[in-house]
Amino acid sequence: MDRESELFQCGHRACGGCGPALAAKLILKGTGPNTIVVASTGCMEVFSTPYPETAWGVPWIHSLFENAAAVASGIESSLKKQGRDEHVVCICGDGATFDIGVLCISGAFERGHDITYICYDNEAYMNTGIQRSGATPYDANTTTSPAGKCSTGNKRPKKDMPAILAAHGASYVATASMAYPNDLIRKVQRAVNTPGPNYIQVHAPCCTGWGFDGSQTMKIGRLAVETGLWVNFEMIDGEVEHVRKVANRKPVEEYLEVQKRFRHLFRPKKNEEEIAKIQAIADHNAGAFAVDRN
Amino acid sequence: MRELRIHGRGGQGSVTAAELIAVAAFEGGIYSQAFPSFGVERRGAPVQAFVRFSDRKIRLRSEVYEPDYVIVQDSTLVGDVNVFGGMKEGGIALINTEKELSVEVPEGVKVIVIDATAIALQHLGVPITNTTLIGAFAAASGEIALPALEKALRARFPGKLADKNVAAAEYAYNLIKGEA
Amino acid sequence: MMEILEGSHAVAEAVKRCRPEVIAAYPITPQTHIVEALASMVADCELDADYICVESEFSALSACLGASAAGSRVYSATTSQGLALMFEVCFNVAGMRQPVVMTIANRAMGAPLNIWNDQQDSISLRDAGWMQFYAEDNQEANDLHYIAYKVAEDHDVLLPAMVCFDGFILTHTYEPVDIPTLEEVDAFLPPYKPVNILDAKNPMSLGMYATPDYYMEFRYEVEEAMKRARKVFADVGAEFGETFGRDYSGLVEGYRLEDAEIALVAMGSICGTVKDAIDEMREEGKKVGLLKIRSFRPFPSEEIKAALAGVSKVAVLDKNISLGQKGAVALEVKDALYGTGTEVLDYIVALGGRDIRKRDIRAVADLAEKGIGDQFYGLRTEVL
Amino acid sequence: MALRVGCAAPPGRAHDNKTGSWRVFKPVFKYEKCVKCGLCEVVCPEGCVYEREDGFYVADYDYCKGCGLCVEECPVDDIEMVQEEK
Repeated sequence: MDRESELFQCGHRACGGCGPALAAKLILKGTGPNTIVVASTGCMEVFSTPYPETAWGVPWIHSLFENAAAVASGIESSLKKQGRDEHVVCICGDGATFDIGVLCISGAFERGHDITYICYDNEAYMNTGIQRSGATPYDANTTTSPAGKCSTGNKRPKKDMPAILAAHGASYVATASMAYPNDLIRKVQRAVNTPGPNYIQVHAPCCTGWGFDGSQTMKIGRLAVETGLWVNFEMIDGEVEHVRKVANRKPVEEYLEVQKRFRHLFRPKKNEEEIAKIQAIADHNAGAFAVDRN
Repeated sequence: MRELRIHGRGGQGSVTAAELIAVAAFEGGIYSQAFPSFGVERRGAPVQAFVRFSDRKIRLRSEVYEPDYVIVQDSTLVGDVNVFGGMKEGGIALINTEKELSVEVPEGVKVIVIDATAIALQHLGVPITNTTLIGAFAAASGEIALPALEKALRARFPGKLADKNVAAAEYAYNLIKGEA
Repeated sequence: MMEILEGSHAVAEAVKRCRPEVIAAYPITPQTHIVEALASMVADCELDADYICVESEFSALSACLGASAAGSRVYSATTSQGLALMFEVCFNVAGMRQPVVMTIANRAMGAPLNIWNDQQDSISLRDAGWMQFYAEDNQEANDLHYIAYKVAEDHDVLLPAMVCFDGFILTHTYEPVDIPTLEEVDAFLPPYKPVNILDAKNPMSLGMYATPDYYMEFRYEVEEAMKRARKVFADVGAEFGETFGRDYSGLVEGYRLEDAEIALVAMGSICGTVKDAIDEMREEGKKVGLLKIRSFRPFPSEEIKAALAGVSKVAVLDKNISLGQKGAVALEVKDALYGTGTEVLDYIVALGGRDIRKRDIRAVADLAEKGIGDQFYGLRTEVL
Repeated sequence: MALRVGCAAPPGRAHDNKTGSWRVFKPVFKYEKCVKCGLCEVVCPEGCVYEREDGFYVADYDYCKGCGLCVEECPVDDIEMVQEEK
């Protein structure tokens, strides 16, 4: 095997069974080698680029936590002036995307740079030890939204970043999951070949942060979709299209009970009330995106 | 080195006047420097701008405290602001007013009054007096020549607007020359 | 050709002649006239650059970093709070060895909010790994841009540079400036030849993280590049002098220092007023001179020591203060003169746009003569 | 080796880091029921499962961290986790 030609190479320091590592590998299958990757500070940046052991077979740049979209703006501008045609693709975590980097993302999307911004969404700050982000789901236990005697974990639902970026006029916005590899690869291909700023949010379960065995990463990712807590869809010019349909949507319990971050909803005794609230989120998603296959 | 202080109100073009005077002086072959009293003043507030003239490179960067010349764009400032403050003996104060000045003028300062508003209205159709006053200043001070001033005005304003401003400046220039 | 124009526009003309491919900037007083002028030049096809209207200074410098990493010569300008917002990126640009050139229209830092001039903004970023050059007048502000690009892009240096000139006092002042032609600048400043760029044909990872096994060595290399920059600046400044007749080979410059007993030390536009004050004092028989610091980073300690070898008292005019200590320039001059026995007195002056006149300079020289220093000069004690 | 200016590096050196040493269990590819679907390659977060010349797949044990994703996802149960013997 000619591993030198691989775009995301062995030897990186992700946990065994890492969802984001798998997502990175699949994303690069979609972008191909004619790509410049812009990374934010985060777990993926740290596990893939300790000097001099980079895992990236494509040109890759990291500057700061919150400025990937601005750095990408400059790169795209420079390539344009030089007459070069590489795809400029940001690959950033949810903390960088939902929280600290929103200013730069909003600016880059408003200016209409020809970039693809991909968020690998593992629903918390994993690099610093599992703190809550704007992408953390309702009731998830993190180190800064801990479940306790008077808390059931994170108090707010996930921020709707796809809608925010669609509202910027992005012509292609999609959600995907590393548990559906071909769908993810296809969406990345479509995004990099769609002019202007485009956004993909990739569900990337984190076995360490969410508390499950690394062999279950794909299953957890599928369960999120099968329960309706994560919806795979595309938005073309702001209109939702191509929703991944689910036949016989599973109760959210099946997704929650296999992750330590939701264990407080089941022990010492089952919290029916809170589980019902999460079921309501899934039901709302199913209604809003017409997820159910009849 | 000679120094000029311009008193005006925000929106009256005092800074532009200073710049035009400096450009015209430079056109005439001497060193000049123009700068505003840097502020956050809005339209109507009293403002100042400064010009220096010298035969050698100007290094001094402080504001002008002891001017050889003063231009007052709006006579309502006289009284509100000490427009004659620090003026040198033999200095010239050029004041835009339609009526007689009723303030005390420091000894040794020559005051020239001109109804620049009327001249501006006549030539430009608007009461923007800065280019008229520059014409008058050119005549009163001898720091800038009329052709250099015309060149500066034409570099600043487009076509017809330049013509009007040149006409206003020339009229004022000749008016002061005739009176002198 | 000698022409008279606003300082900001003189700088914009210089930047145009340096042919940046990408400009990213955000408006802030008193810098704005520079980037407005550049935007007009791009709009009129006088300058073939991509002008990115970013949403913040933070993004301005981030975009410059990206464009520089992709192989373009880049430009930005800012001041004060805008520079502070860039703080994090400044360290990043330097550590990634991108030769970004940025104009700083020096302005005070809030609070209290103040749009006027002092040099607290750039001084506060002295540790970031950027070279910092300070201009006395708009001629120097113009010339330092050509020199800054050439020094920054030298492969012995590869560090970003700030060209600092005093907000309002220079940015908004019309005065004559001799601006070289585009052809002359082309001959002096060759196109940017980057190393380690983002290129799909030759992939490279930039901005990796360094563990404790490597981090110190990378910092050491930045420091070594700074040291080499001293000579590169002197060489480039001398070459500029041979080409254009204005010599910038000195990281410092003396004025009537030869037999001076008291030396004033200053940076930026205040130097002009100091020179006029010195001429007056000289006529009265006072042996006073000026040492102007042109390059604050790299700091020319050896040159300062040599230039001030004969004086008995040094009075530093600091348009900044390292709160809890003294003025930054005085501290560093003291370090340069350590062991020589020369007395260094510090005067915090002209903060937040407080005007400084010849008589103030003379008063400072008098205080220095009496050995009274290390104080704010010109405080309005009646409001305290 | 001299440091690269600005902490930059070309690809390839990640291979210096043999992550196979992290492993406690290892996947053994049995080739009894294998249909050569390649899913084991697709789902490997390490990118260390590859196709042999005969079309069957195998893990590069220099890098395989033993996460077991390939075992879980194999549609024909033809990969087995066994305790590592070191």
